[in-house]
Amino acid sequence: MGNAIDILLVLLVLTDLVLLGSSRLRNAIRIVALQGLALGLLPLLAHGRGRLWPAILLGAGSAVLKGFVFPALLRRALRETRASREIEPFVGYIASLLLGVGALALSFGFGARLPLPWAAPSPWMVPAGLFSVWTGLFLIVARRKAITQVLGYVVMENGIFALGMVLVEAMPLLVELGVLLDIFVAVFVMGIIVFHINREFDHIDSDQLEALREGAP
Amino acid sequence: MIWALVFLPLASALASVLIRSDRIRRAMLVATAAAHSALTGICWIAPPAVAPGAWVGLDAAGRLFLGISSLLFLAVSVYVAHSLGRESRGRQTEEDTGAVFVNAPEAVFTACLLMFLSTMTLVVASRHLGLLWVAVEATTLATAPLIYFHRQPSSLEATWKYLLVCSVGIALALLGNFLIVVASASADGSGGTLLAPDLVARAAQLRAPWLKAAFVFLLVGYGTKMGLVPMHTWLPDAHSEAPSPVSALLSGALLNCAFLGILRAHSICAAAGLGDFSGTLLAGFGLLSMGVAAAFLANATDYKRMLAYSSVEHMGVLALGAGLGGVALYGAMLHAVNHSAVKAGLFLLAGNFLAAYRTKSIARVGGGARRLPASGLLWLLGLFAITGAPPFGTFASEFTILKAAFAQGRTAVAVVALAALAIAFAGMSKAFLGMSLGRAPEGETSAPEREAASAVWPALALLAVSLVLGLWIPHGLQAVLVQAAHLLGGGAP
Amino acid sequence: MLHPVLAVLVAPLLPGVINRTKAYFAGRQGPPLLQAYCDLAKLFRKGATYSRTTTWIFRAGPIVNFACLLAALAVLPLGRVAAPLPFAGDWILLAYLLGLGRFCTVIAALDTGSSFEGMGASREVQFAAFAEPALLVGLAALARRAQELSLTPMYAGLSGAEWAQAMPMLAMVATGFFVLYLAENCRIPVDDPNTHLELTMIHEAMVLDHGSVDFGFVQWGAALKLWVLGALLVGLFPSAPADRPLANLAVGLGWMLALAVATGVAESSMARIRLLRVPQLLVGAGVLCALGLLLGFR
Amino acid sequence: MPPSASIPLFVLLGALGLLAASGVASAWIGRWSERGSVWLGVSGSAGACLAGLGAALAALAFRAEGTLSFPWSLPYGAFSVGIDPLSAFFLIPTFLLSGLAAAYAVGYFRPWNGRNPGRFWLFYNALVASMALVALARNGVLFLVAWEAMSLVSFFLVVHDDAGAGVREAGWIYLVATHIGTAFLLALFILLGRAGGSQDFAAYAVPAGSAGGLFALALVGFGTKAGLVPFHVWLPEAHPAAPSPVSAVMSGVMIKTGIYGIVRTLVLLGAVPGWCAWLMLGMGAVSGVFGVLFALAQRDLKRLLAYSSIENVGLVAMGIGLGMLGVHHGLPAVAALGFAGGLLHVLNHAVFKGLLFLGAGSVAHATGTRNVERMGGLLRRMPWTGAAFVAGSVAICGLPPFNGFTGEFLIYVGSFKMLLGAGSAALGGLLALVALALIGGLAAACFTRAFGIAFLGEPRSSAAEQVHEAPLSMRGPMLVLAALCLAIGLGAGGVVRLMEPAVAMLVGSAAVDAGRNSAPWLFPIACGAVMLLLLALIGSLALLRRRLLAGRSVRRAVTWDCGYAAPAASMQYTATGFAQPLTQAAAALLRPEIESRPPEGIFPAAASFHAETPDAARERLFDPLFRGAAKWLGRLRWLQQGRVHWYILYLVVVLAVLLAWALRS
Repeated sequence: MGNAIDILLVLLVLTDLVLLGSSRLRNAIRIVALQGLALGLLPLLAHGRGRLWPAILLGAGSAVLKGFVFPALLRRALRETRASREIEPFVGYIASLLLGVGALALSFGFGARLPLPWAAPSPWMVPAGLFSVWTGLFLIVARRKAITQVLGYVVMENGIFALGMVLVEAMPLLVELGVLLDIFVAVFVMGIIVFHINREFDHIDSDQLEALREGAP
Repeated sequence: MIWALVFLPLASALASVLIRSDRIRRAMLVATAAAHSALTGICWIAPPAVAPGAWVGLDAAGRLFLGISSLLFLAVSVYVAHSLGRESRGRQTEEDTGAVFVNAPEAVFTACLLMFLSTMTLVVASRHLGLLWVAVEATTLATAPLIYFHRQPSSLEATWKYLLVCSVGIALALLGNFLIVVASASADGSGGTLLAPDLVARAAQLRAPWLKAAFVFLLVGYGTKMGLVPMHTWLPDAHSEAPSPVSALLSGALLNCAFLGILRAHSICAAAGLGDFSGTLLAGFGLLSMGVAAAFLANATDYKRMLAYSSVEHMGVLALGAGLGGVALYGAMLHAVNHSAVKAGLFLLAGNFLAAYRTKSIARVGGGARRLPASGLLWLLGLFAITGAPPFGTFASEFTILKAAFAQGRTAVAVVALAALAIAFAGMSKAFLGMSLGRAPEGETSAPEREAASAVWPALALLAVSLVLGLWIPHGLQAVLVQAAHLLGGGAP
Repeated sequence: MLHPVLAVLVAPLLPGVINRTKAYFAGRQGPPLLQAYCDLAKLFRKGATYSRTTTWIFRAGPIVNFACLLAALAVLPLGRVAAPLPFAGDWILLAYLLGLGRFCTVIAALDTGSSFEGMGASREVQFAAFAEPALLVGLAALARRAQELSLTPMYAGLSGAEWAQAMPMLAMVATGFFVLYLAENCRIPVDDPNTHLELTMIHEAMVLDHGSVDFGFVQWGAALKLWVLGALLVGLFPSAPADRPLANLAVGLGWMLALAVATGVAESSMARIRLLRVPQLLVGAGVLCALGLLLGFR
Repeated sequence: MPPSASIPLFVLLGALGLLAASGVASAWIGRWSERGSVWLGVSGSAGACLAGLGAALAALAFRAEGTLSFPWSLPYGAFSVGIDPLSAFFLIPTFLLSGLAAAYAVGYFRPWNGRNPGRFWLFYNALVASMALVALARNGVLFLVAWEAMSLVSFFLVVHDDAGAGVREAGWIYLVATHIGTAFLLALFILLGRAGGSQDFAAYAVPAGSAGGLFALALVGFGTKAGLVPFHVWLPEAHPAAPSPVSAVMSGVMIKTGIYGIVRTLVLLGAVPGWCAWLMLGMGAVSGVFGVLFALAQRDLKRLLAYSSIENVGLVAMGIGLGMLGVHHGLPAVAALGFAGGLLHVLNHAVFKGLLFLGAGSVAHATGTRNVERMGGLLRRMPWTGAAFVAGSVAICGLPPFNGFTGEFLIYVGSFKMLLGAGSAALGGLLALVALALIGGLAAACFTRAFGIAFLGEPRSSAAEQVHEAPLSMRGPMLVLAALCLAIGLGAGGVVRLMEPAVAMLVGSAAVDAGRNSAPWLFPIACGAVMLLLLALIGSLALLRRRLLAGRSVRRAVTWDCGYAAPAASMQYTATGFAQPLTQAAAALLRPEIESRPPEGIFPAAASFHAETPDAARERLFDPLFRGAAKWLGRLRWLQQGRVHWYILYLVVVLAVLLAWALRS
């Protein structure tokens, strides 16, 4: 089933690229949801050997969270805002895409530099994961809205999740679930804060949050 | 035993949401803290046995940091029980920004406080790096609402930055954990582990490049939480916006927890013969943090931010000590104790100043020693305690670290560190003297105020701890310090 | 023991000699040689008037100053005439005794609260600050030359032969000492003892308020100071063989009177320099002495 | 350890305990009973000082040497205390002056109107105890703890009256200076202990060739405390700000702990290179001249005294430098003379500077000002204080027959013996000689001015008219000190004999004997005899004068002011005017800031003249330095510019850089 995994990973990479290029928040949320659903399948495909149930549990959990719960949360926060639905980037979409391609190349390079000591389910695994982490970070840094930064965090998390799939069996289920729970709570709290921000500031441009800084001495 | 330590606060956290009466809830908070300290004390006297494969267990380092956190929490809870009473119920105005706000419900506040304690306990007790990660992230989530207790824009901003920066950082740490698994797995990809003791035991077989990468991720990740420059950016905002007792806990306990995470990784590297690599990184970040923090301390304008930067500086001292290794590691352990006590005490005093003067601006506070006789005097003593002047404990620990630096022939390192400490002293002393000496600025009264015992005694006790440690280190503590230092690959004088 | 007594008795003669010389050059007859003695005798018989401002400091000033000069005689040789109490480093004590005398004169002047005496005091301490190093460096030069730490052997070593060997050095020191002699005793070109113009007044200004017995001690002290500093200077000049004390005493006395005449000549042939230039003069003296010392190195 | 050493040591430790206990008790009682608190504090510190003084004298007389060591749980720490002639000698002025100042403080602070006296006594007794502990410590950590404790408690005493902003500034400068100094000492002790491993003095070893560097560290660290130029900046700020008894102790004793440190370092280091000696001598000469010149320009009486402390520390340093030169060039007599002179001057300065600060305190207490221009005519209103002050002034000018002369005499003789020698060393002698002479003359100018303007003439302000003589508790200590000035001056021979073992520790007993035999380096009996003669002459002349005036008319009148009918107080010479010729001559160094409105027109309106002389080192070295540093460091503040995007970017960049660095190969 290697090629199935490959397909998923390609999907992951493609969604990342689309995210880099997309200008509408709603699309972005939809794409992240899709990504989450796709990754939900990964545990099943990645590791059949013996530990099926945990894999299923994990995949299902993450799929539900990232595919349905998070998007719902973010949409709610978005519905509250009277601000524009634009993503409002610091770095333009074209530039973002180009940078994205460069980053993809780099992540392949990195994968080559640190070859997995054993045969990974797919050669794409490490590069795709890294690329998605990079994408997440990029979205956080280069996009203006707080809500986009939450999206970026989720994407980054997806990347790490994908990398984690290389070694499901080494990570005890309990820990994985703990991780999942943490991420859930994190995104949940972030959602709440975005909600509050938007109520306090009547906009969710987190670049307006600059009251706390070191002025001139 | 350990689970009791974890779940006791959790249970009372749930209870505090249900309890209606504030008085009872506050009493329960203090009681829980006391019980937690008592259990901790038992763990110190009779360390619970640890099964080889267990995920949780208290080694010397764990006991040390557990002791610090528990003691701090006890002091803070007493203070909180008082300061919550001091908080006004309805809408209030922040004098500096002029923002109008209300407080978060006290029940939520107390619950988060207790959850914070429980998660901290889990951090120091976990031997499994994955569990450690979960716990650390959990502390972030538990503390975020605490920072947003005063529901005003600036606090919200601080909370958002704290949450985002720390979550991203800690996510990187998770990646680091995965890399460790890869480093430890056998050729067919099986048998990877995250149990710190096993990793140390099998250090020889670990794959060096993966381990290096892992350490980098863990350092950046937990370093964000610990407040190493340049990942410290969330720290001054959070500390200045959070209620003072929360700042005390953040500086005194939370940063240490993150430091413990880094130390675990460092000890694995050291065991794997990468001690130079990780040590150099740690020492470098330590010096950088000390230097940059000193630069910010040199012209501080807001006294809570000043204390926050001072925390950054002292985290730098800890990292430097850990990085130098050997005896310096012992010094770092001792310094962790001293810094936590003093810094927490100072934040509590800052709370008293804030309550009296209703401003965080250094320039607008004066004559503290007249208006708040106890707090003002303690504030001055705290200055000397935090800047490493004998006879306070910080002197002993900093002396140990510097001596180690000189002894290893790293004179340049020692000189830079000394310079940073001197700059920091010059800056902080100017602020502290201006605040506590002289007369209040016009518009403020200098008339002495009656200070509540519960507002002063916790700080007094914490400063007293640091003073005692400067004159005499109890045998039990000494033993734990030495064990911890050896455990983490260091030595003791 | 003879020399101190002689000094105390003969000292008042010196101003007389100086004045006579000046009178001679001015073509006047001038006061009698022993005028100073008559003044003293008169002053010691007068009643006193004191300012209400003054305290015991004012009264103590003149006698302490006088006592200091007397005590200085205990360590002061005259040429090869030994001092009664010589010891290693005695000239430090000599210099500081003069300093104590000056100190008391100055505060006695300030005690009156008069602006004129304040002015004199200010100038006195200023010039002293410049004069002291010059004096000590000069003595150091002699000490190094003679390899001695006490005045008596220091001067005893100086003879005609010595001059033959170390002419330049001794000449420089002698010149320096002569300047100091004039300055310390407030003679022209530093100060004019005959006028009370505030432009000139230094020593005379400080004692404006003193009268009767006190002024007697002041005058006598001034004469004695002439003697003490003169002795430091004339000790440099050749004198009789060491084993003939009386002859040495006579020679010393002769040099001393000659010095007085020379002073008179200098006073009548020179004009007083501007006060602002005085420090330069004193520094010049110091430099001469230092050069003398450095000549000793090589 | 022989009982001759253990008994004094235990007595001293007991004294320390008594000081601590009485201080705490006084602070505790003070919350209820002012009288009880004062009584506890003063009796505790006076008693301890008495006991300590006795023990120190005994230890010095019997050449007691020995060390006690108790384990201490601090890393590298051990509670090792020891006594030897050097420590004993430095303990003598410490206890002597501290005890008298404590007695003085009782009257000085009355009335306390409401403040808790215990706070003062706690810190004061702690200061005395820590100073003594500094002299006793035989372990690096213990020394540093005592040292810094001394600085901290003295800081609390400096800001005891913190109402004025000036006091806060002074306190801050003092804190920073002393802290930076301590940083150097930290390095010094760590490096000394590096070879040996332990921080006990006994285990210290000097790595080959590093003696010079270590001495330089000590010179900066201890020189800051001692007030050697240019590390003196804190001194003229802190000493005037402190209450007068504290100023007396700080100026008289505390800055001497810096000298003790330097001397102790010499003992620990053994031989030091020649340039160290030259450096010491040079710094001493510079400090001496610098100090006295600035003292001459001050109008604030206590600030003046503070600068004169810098001058006197310079004299001490010159003595020590001379001694070091002597050791280096193998001139035992010079070495012995230099060190003996320096140490003797330490004792002397403690006595007369303490006296002068106490006197200044009484004056400030009575007139309510420290500005000499507003004093005048005090001698008639405060005869005892005035008499004590004039004694102190004569002593500090180094004039016989008071004690100031004795120390300078030894240094003079030392420099002359060196001058008699050949080669470059002789130049050192010349330098010392010229500096000493210059300082002597300027000091005379400075203190005739201080005493004359403040105590003589007519009152220059209404405040100076209705002043009262200080109470007995303040007069007593001053008179005792004045008597000591005279006693030490006349009995210097005995004092030097007593000091010999301390000197021997620095130059070796052989050198001491050599010195004593070669020249009468031991203070000459004849010198004392001449001084006695002087006193006798003064006495008899006074009698003669009285006899002559007996039966004659003695009238009182106004000062004859060259014919002014009604001389007014404002016509008197001012302090500024008195010093003007000299300050003018040194204007290049002093840089006085003058603002004057000269009288104009035929009927001039009110004219004014105002001159300030700020400290040169502070104005031209440290202030620019600190300002520049603050500005430069402020540049880093953009790091914290408030955008969370940047903050995350920092993370990413750091991560990338570190990964690249980690995986390079």
